[in-house]
Amino acid sequence: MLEPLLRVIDLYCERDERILFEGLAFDLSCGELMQIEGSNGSGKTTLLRILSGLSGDYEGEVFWRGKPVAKVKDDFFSSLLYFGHQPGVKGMLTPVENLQWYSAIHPALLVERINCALEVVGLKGYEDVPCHSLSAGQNRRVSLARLYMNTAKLWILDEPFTAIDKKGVAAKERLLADHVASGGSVILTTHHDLTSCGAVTKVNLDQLMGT
Amino acid sequence: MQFETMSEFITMDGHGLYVWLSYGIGVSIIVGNLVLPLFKRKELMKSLARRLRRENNTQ
Amino acid sequence: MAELCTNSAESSMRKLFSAVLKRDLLLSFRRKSDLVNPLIFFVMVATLFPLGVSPEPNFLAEVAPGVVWVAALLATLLSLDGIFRSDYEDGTLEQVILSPQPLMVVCLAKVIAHWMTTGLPLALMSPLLGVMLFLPATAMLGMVMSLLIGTLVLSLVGAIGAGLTVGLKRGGVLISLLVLPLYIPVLIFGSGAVQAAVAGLPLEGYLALLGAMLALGMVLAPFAISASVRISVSG
Amino acid sequence: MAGSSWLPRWFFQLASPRWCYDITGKLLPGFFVAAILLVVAGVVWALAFAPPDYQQGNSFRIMYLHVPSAILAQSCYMLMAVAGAVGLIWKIKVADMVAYACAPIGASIAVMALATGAIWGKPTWGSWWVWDARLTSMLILLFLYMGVMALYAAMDNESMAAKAASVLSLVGLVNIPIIKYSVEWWNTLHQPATFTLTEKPAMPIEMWLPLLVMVIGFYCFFSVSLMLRLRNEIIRRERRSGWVRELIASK
Repeated sequence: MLEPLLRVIDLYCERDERILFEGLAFDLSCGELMQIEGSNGSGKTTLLRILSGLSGDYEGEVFWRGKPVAKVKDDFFSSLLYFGHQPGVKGMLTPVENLQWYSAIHPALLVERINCALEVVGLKGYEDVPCHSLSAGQNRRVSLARLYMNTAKLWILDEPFTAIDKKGVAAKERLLADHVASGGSVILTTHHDLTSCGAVTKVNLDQLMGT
Repeated sequence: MQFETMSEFITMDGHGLYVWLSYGIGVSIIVGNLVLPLFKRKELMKSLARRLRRENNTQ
Repeated sequence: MAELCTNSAESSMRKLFSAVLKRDLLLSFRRKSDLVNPLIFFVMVATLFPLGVSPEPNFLAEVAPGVVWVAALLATLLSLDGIFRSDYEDGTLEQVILSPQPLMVVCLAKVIAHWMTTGLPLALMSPLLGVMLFLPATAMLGMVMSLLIGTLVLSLVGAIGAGLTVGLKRGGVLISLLVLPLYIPVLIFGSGAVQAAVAGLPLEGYLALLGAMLALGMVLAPFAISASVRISVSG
Repeated sequence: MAGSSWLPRWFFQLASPRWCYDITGKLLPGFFVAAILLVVAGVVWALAFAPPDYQQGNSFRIMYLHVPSAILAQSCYMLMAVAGAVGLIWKIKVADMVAYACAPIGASIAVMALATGAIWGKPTWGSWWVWDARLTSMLILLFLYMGVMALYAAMDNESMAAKAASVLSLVGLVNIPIIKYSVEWWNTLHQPATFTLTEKPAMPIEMWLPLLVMVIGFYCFFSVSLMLRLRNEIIRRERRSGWVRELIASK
C-alpha cells in the first residue's frame, strides 16, 4: 500500500482554554498497531474522538486513504469500529439483542458470528440474561464481542482492557495481534503494556503538550 | 404642533399616562441596549488587560 | 459483506428502521414505567381541573377539549427527555453516529417508537378523560383522531429539543422552554378540532391542517433532530 | 472552504473576525449619528406634530413605538436564524457571533413591543392585556428568543452552543409563519370583530411619515447595538490572537 490508511497532519486541539496538542502528525498504515500514551487529561480520549469523527472541534486535517475524512465519511465509517469509554450496552437488553442491534446499525458487524463471539469472550450461557444483571467486566466483554464479529479495517479502542481480568487481557492481545497480522490497523489507549502484539508504534501526547 | 400649551402636551387628553409610560419604556430599552454593551466592553477590556499582565509576569 | 452490498439501499434503510424501532419498543416494554407514567400523568392533570376550578358539568364540557389537549401536551413533554438520554448515557448514541447508516433514519425510527409508546396510548385513552370531563359522545372520535395526528407532531418537534439538550446535565426544564412555543400551533388546531367536533362542525379542515403540519414535520424534523443529536454528542 | 467558490470574496473577508472588527469600527459612528438623529426626530414628530387619531385620540401615538419594535423584533429573529445557518453551513465564526449578539437585542425589542402594546391596549380596549393576534404572536416570539438564550446559557462549550442555538433558531424560523397563521386564525375564532390596534384603512401621509422615520431609525439603532455587542464578542473569543493582544496592550 502506498498511501497510509490514516494520515493526521498538523492537528491542533484546545479544550477549556488549554491546548491539548498542537502540530500533531502521524501516519497509520495497514497492519500497524498504535498506542496513544499520555498522562491523565492529556487528551487521549479527545484525540480518539477526533480520529473517529465523533468530535469536529479541532483544527488540522485527517485523511482516510489519502482523502479528507469529511469527504469519504461513508467509506470511513463502514471501515471503522470505535470502542468508547462507555461500553455502549443497553442494560435492559440481553447480550444477543445488544449485538443484533449493533449489526443492524453497522454492516461490518456480521450477525451470524454473534454466538461464536459471545463464546470467545466467555459469555456463553448468558445469552438471555439482561445486561444490567451482569457485572461491569461482563458488560465490557459484551461490547468487546463486537471485535470478534466484524470486518472493519480500523479499530479505535479507548481503554479496552479496563475491568477485564488477566486471562481476558491475554486473549484480547491475541485478537489485536491477529487483526494486525491480517492487515487491519488499531489505535488504542491503555495502561497495560502490550507484550504479545508485536511491533507497537507509540505516540506520546505529553511531549506534544503546548505551553 | 398639535398642542397649544405645555400642560396639554403632558396630559394628552387624558392619555398622557399611557403615552408617556410607553415612551419611557421604549427609550429606556433603547438606551439600555446602547449603554450595556459599552459597559460590558469596558469590563471586558479591563479583565483581558489584567489577564495579559498576568501572563506576561509568569513568562 | 457481499450480500449486504447487493441489497438495494432502500431495503437496507427499511431494515435499519425496523431494527431501531423494534429495539426501542422492546426497551419500553421491558421498563414498564416508561410506558405507564405518562398515562398516569395524563389522567392526573385532567383530574386537577375539576378539583381546581369547578366540577360543574357544563363548565367542564366547555373546557374539556383544551384540558385534554394541554394534558396530552404536558404528558408528551415529560417523556421527551427519555428519547435520547439513556442512549447518550450508556454510549450507544455515539455508536449510532459512528455507523455508516444515515442518522436521520435512526432518529425517525426512535421518534416513531416514542410516539407509539406515549402518543398512541394517550390518544387511545383520551375517551376515558372525555367521559370524566363530560365531553359529548359525538366529539370522542374527533378527539382521538386529532390526538393521533397531533401527538406525532409533538413527538417529532419535541425530539429536536431532546436532541439539543441531551448533552446537558439538567436538560429537563430547558426542553420545555425550547419546545413549548413550537407546540402552540398544534395545540390550537388540535383543541380546535375537538371544539368543532363538540359543535358538530365538519372536522376535515382541522385534521387536514394537522396532517399538513405532520407532513412538514416528517420531512423537516429528521434533519433537525439528527443535526442536534450530532451536535450534542460531539461536544 | 472548497466547494463554495461561488460566494463573493467579501463574504469570506467578513468571516475574518479582525476584518469584521475593523469595518464595524468604521461604520459605527455613522450609524450611531443616524440612529440618534432619526429616533429623536421620529419621537418628537410622533409626540408633538403627528395628528391625533380620530378614534383613539392621543394614545395612538404609542403606535410609533409599537409598530417599529414589532417589525424589528421579527427581522432580528430572521437575522439571527440566517446568521446561525451561515455559521452552521460554512463554519464562519463571525456569523455565530452575530447570531449570539442578536438574541438579547431581539428579546428586549420584543419586550418593548409587548409593553407598548399592552399599555396601548388599556385606553383602547380598557384592559392591560387582550389576547389579540399580534400581541399573542409577539409573546410567542419572545418565548422563542428566551429558549435560544436559555440554550446559549446552558452550554459551556461555545462552538457547541452556537451550533445548537442555530438549529433551534432555524426550527423557530420555520415555525414562525405557522405560529402567526394559527394564532391569527385562533384569534378570529375566539374574538370576532374587535378592532385591532394598527390595521387602519389608509393612514394619512402625515401619520405614516413619522412612522417611516421611526422604522428606519430603529433599524439604525439595531445596527449600532448589534455592532457594539458583536465587537465585544469578537474581542472575547479572539482574546488569544495576536491582534487582540496588541489592541488591549495599546489601551
